[in-house]
Amino acid sequence: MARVVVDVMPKPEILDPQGQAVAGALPRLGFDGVTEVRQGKHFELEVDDSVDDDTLAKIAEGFLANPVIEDWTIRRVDQ
Amino acid sequence: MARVVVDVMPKPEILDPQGQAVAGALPRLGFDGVTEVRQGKHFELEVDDSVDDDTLAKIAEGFLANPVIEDWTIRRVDQ
Amino acid sequence: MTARIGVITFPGTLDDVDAARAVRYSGAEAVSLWHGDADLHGVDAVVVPGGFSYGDYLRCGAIARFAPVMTSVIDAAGKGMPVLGICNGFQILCEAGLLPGALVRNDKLHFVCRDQWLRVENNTTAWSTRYDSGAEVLVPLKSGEGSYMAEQSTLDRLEGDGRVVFRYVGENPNGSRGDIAGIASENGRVVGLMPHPEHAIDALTGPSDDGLGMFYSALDALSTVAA
Amino acid sequence: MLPGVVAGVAGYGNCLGLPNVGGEVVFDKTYAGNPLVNAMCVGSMRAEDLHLAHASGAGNKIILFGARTGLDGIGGVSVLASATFDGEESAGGRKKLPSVQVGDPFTEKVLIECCLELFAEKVVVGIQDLGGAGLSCATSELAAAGDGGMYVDLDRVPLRATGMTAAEILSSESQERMCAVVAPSDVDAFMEICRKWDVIATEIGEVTDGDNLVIGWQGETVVDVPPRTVAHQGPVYDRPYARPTKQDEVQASTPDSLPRPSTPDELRETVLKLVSSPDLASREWVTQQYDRYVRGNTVLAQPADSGMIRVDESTSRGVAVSTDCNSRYVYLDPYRGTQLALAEAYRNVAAGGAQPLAVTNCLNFGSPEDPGVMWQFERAVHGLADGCAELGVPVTGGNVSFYNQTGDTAILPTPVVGVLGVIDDVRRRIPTGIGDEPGESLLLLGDTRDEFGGSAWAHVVHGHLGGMPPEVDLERERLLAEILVAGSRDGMISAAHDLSDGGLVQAVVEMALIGQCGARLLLDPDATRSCSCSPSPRAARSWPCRAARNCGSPRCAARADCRGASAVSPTSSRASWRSRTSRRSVSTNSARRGRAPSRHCSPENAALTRETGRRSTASRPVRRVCVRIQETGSALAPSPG
Ligand SMILES: Nc1ncnc2c1ncn2[C@@H]1O[C@H](COP(=O)(O)OP(=O)(O)O)[C@@H](O)[C@H]1O
Repeated sequence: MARVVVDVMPKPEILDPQGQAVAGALPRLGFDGVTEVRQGKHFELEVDDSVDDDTLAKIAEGFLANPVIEDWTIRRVDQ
Repeated sequence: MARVVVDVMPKPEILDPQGQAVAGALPRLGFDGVTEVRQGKHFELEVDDSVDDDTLAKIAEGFLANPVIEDWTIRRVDQ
Repeated sequence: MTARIGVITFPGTLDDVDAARAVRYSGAEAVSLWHGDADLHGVDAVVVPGGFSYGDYLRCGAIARFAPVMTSVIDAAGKGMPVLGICNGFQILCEAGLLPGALVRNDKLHFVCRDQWLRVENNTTAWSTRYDSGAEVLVPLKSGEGSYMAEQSTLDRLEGDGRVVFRYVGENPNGSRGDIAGIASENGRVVGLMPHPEHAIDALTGPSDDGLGMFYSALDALSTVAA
Repeated sequence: MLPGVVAGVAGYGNCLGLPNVGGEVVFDKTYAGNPLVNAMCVGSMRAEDLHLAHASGAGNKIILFGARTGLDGIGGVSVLASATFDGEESAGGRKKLPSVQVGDPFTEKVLIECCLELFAEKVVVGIQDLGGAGLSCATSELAAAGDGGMYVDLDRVPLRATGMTAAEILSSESQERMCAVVAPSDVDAFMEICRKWDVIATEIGEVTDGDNLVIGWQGETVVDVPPRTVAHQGPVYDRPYARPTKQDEVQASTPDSLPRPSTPDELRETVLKLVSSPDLASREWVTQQYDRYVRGNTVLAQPADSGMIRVDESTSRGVAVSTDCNSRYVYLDPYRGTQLALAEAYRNVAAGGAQPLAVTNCLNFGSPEDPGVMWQFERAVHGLADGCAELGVPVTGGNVSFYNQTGDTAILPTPVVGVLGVIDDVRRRIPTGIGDEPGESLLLLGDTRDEFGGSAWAHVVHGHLGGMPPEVDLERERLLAEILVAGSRDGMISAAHDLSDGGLVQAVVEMALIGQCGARLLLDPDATRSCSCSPSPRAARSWPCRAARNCGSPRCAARADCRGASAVSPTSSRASWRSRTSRRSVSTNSARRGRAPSRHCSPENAALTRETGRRSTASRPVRRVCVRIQETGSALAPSPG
């Protein structure tokens, strides 16, 4: 068993209304100095050892992310 | 300037219907061996050097996450 | 004196006109409150209406709860002012800490719009005295993140203290813990619920006029205080 | 695909706060690679508040407001509906960008509120939204409609991406943007309102006394044209069109020889198969995801023939809308099929009690470069134009979408027609469900003919598509609408439902399911009363709208009306309120008209007339539709008019 983390983020050129809303709210809450915020998704998967990196990439590219508008990264983490 | 990543995840005891939907769909798409999926949020912040870890923790705890239902982690990443 | 009930508008609020209409139907005066204005303009009670404040980005209600008007609402609620949070308003009240717990994504992940039966579990709050205990009322439910969640200890406390005000009858529409549709603050002055009483004030435009009872209840609560 | 589309409509529409009151869902294999999503949006305003899209008055400022301009959607209009998506075309040397924009309904909502306030404060001279082809289109249209020239400085446009070229800034289709023309003295007030709503607003140019639209960028003039050449003098295509040779073959393949159900069991099976088919099954899975209540003026919504909205609370005036198209009919005969779409939408609006007044449409077709498709298009447009002329309703807008095809296979021609009607008093609306009172009679209006070309029955049961669609008689359609509107005004009709896909049996099944009561049909041509229904006991629990249950009187119509009329008067109802809630509910969804029927209609001219007080012949609740058949096929025939 391994824990795999997949982060999915809107591509830089794609509008990110959620991140913008957060960035816009921070100064109103009294937090200055945050110049940009982008918001994406964070998945934590528990996978059998049978699942190789190639399969994980397929899962990320074909399912967890929408490659038209999103980029993704995968990393295995120690538990 | 630094890039800060904040990950926000539903607490383990809180139902995560989105993660469950992903986990349920994977076998149907022909991906076996993923035993559990949890879905949370991933934020990438560009922050001035003036923003210290304490402030970041406040932003995460008081705003980006709802501590009633969510846990969060922060890390600074190299750009 | 006619009671004056404030209805807050945040950017993205949708059901403020409906809430104001419900206030008028009950015979009170509806006063518009703007999110950026901390002044409550002397209202006797406040409705935090439904919609998608700030697009519901980040989390429902997470951004709205920091609006200047909410600081005043929190303050006034502390002094016993009746506050009703409907749908997004309920989410905002939870985010603001006026009510415990949180509302999360519906278990089936879809937005649900339907006429929903509710059972009145507590008819002693500022917003529910006009109902008989155990009465069943029909009110529209329309939300994507309406599933009530809280730690077990919080749930136990709510149940034990009778602070569950409304409960879903029949099939649970969103996975809410304990079929909870609405809860009250400890003193029963602040009530939040996911279904929309302001859409059930007239048989012409809603499934019933059952929702009016909440607004009449508040008027009763206000006149009792005054007397 | 379907869940994604529904989530998209729900996600944007619900957040905007527009009640979703109707629509239709249609499946066909030709849509699989090319799904169509058509939306009709209706607003209301005072005529004197109309603001036009024109830029006049030299010195007036051009203000761009709303979202920042990004690289999304460049070439969207032209790229999106194209047959090929594989092109490696690049935008300014970059790799090809997605042509679909990420919508931000929140920004749109705030922008709409901001615009309404700008109008109310009378600080705009002209205004135009930014749609296809973005700023280039908006500026040239504004300038073309004005009386002078216009200067625009692209360097001032707030951008979301770095390194955008002038062409990209001009053609970006980033959503949630508007362009306004503002008198210099109003600019401060304009900006103040935008600040209130947190809307970015930037002065990007001004109206000039020249003749040309001049656009500058980085010290250069990148555009200098007479705006009318851009806005109005685009190329005019004269595409060849020709009736496809196989059209004769399609029309010759009639459904006449398809085996029809001949025993009660076969009929039962056929009916069940039809009502559970994707085209006719309940749409609740879709409509449950849409907010139909927001703003509190929804009088009729799904599942009803038309959606109805109260637009004036003081007078109870309202509007009703319906959108329809049976593309199988259009495929068999584009001219007649389009008129059938018009007739259905028109009838749906009238069935709610509203007078049809205006038409809009979205013409979805395959590639116009295919002469056969072009022929379908030409026939459809003529069919709609002639039909509207005959019915006396103007077409006030619409949309055309070409290149909807997968490879060489075009979609079924799909001219979706939307009809808007007005009703003077929404409290007199006609709902769709039956069973308000015991013993209601169902009357069928219009002729039922042996017409199965393009029918749901041929499609669902036999997978057949051929022959001719039903005949259309718009004069009869108009007459029917008159009867329905008059019947609503006079309070004669307690429910009505139009017959379309699936014919009579589908219509009655839907009326029964909505009303949660059963019906018994007698298909005897000599019988004067052909159908009756009775309320089911279930109604009390799960469908709260049995008016009769709420007032305690079997004849609750008068009371229902007074509730609808003045809502609840605070003084009188406060006292009685508690006693009413102590019962299960006080619901009266179907509370509506008050006047008892003053006269009965003959079966020929009434849709479905309540015969008040007469007991049902069915002494116990009927839970399923009983169909006693004389003419076997006709229960399934669609019967327009
Ligand atoms: N995509 C949709 N959006 C909103 N309402 C819909 C949609 N599809 C169907 N409806 C509603 O569901 C009901 C039933 O739809 P349908 O079976 O297509 O009706 P019809 O009898 O007009 O063919 C109608 O009230 C219609 O307005």
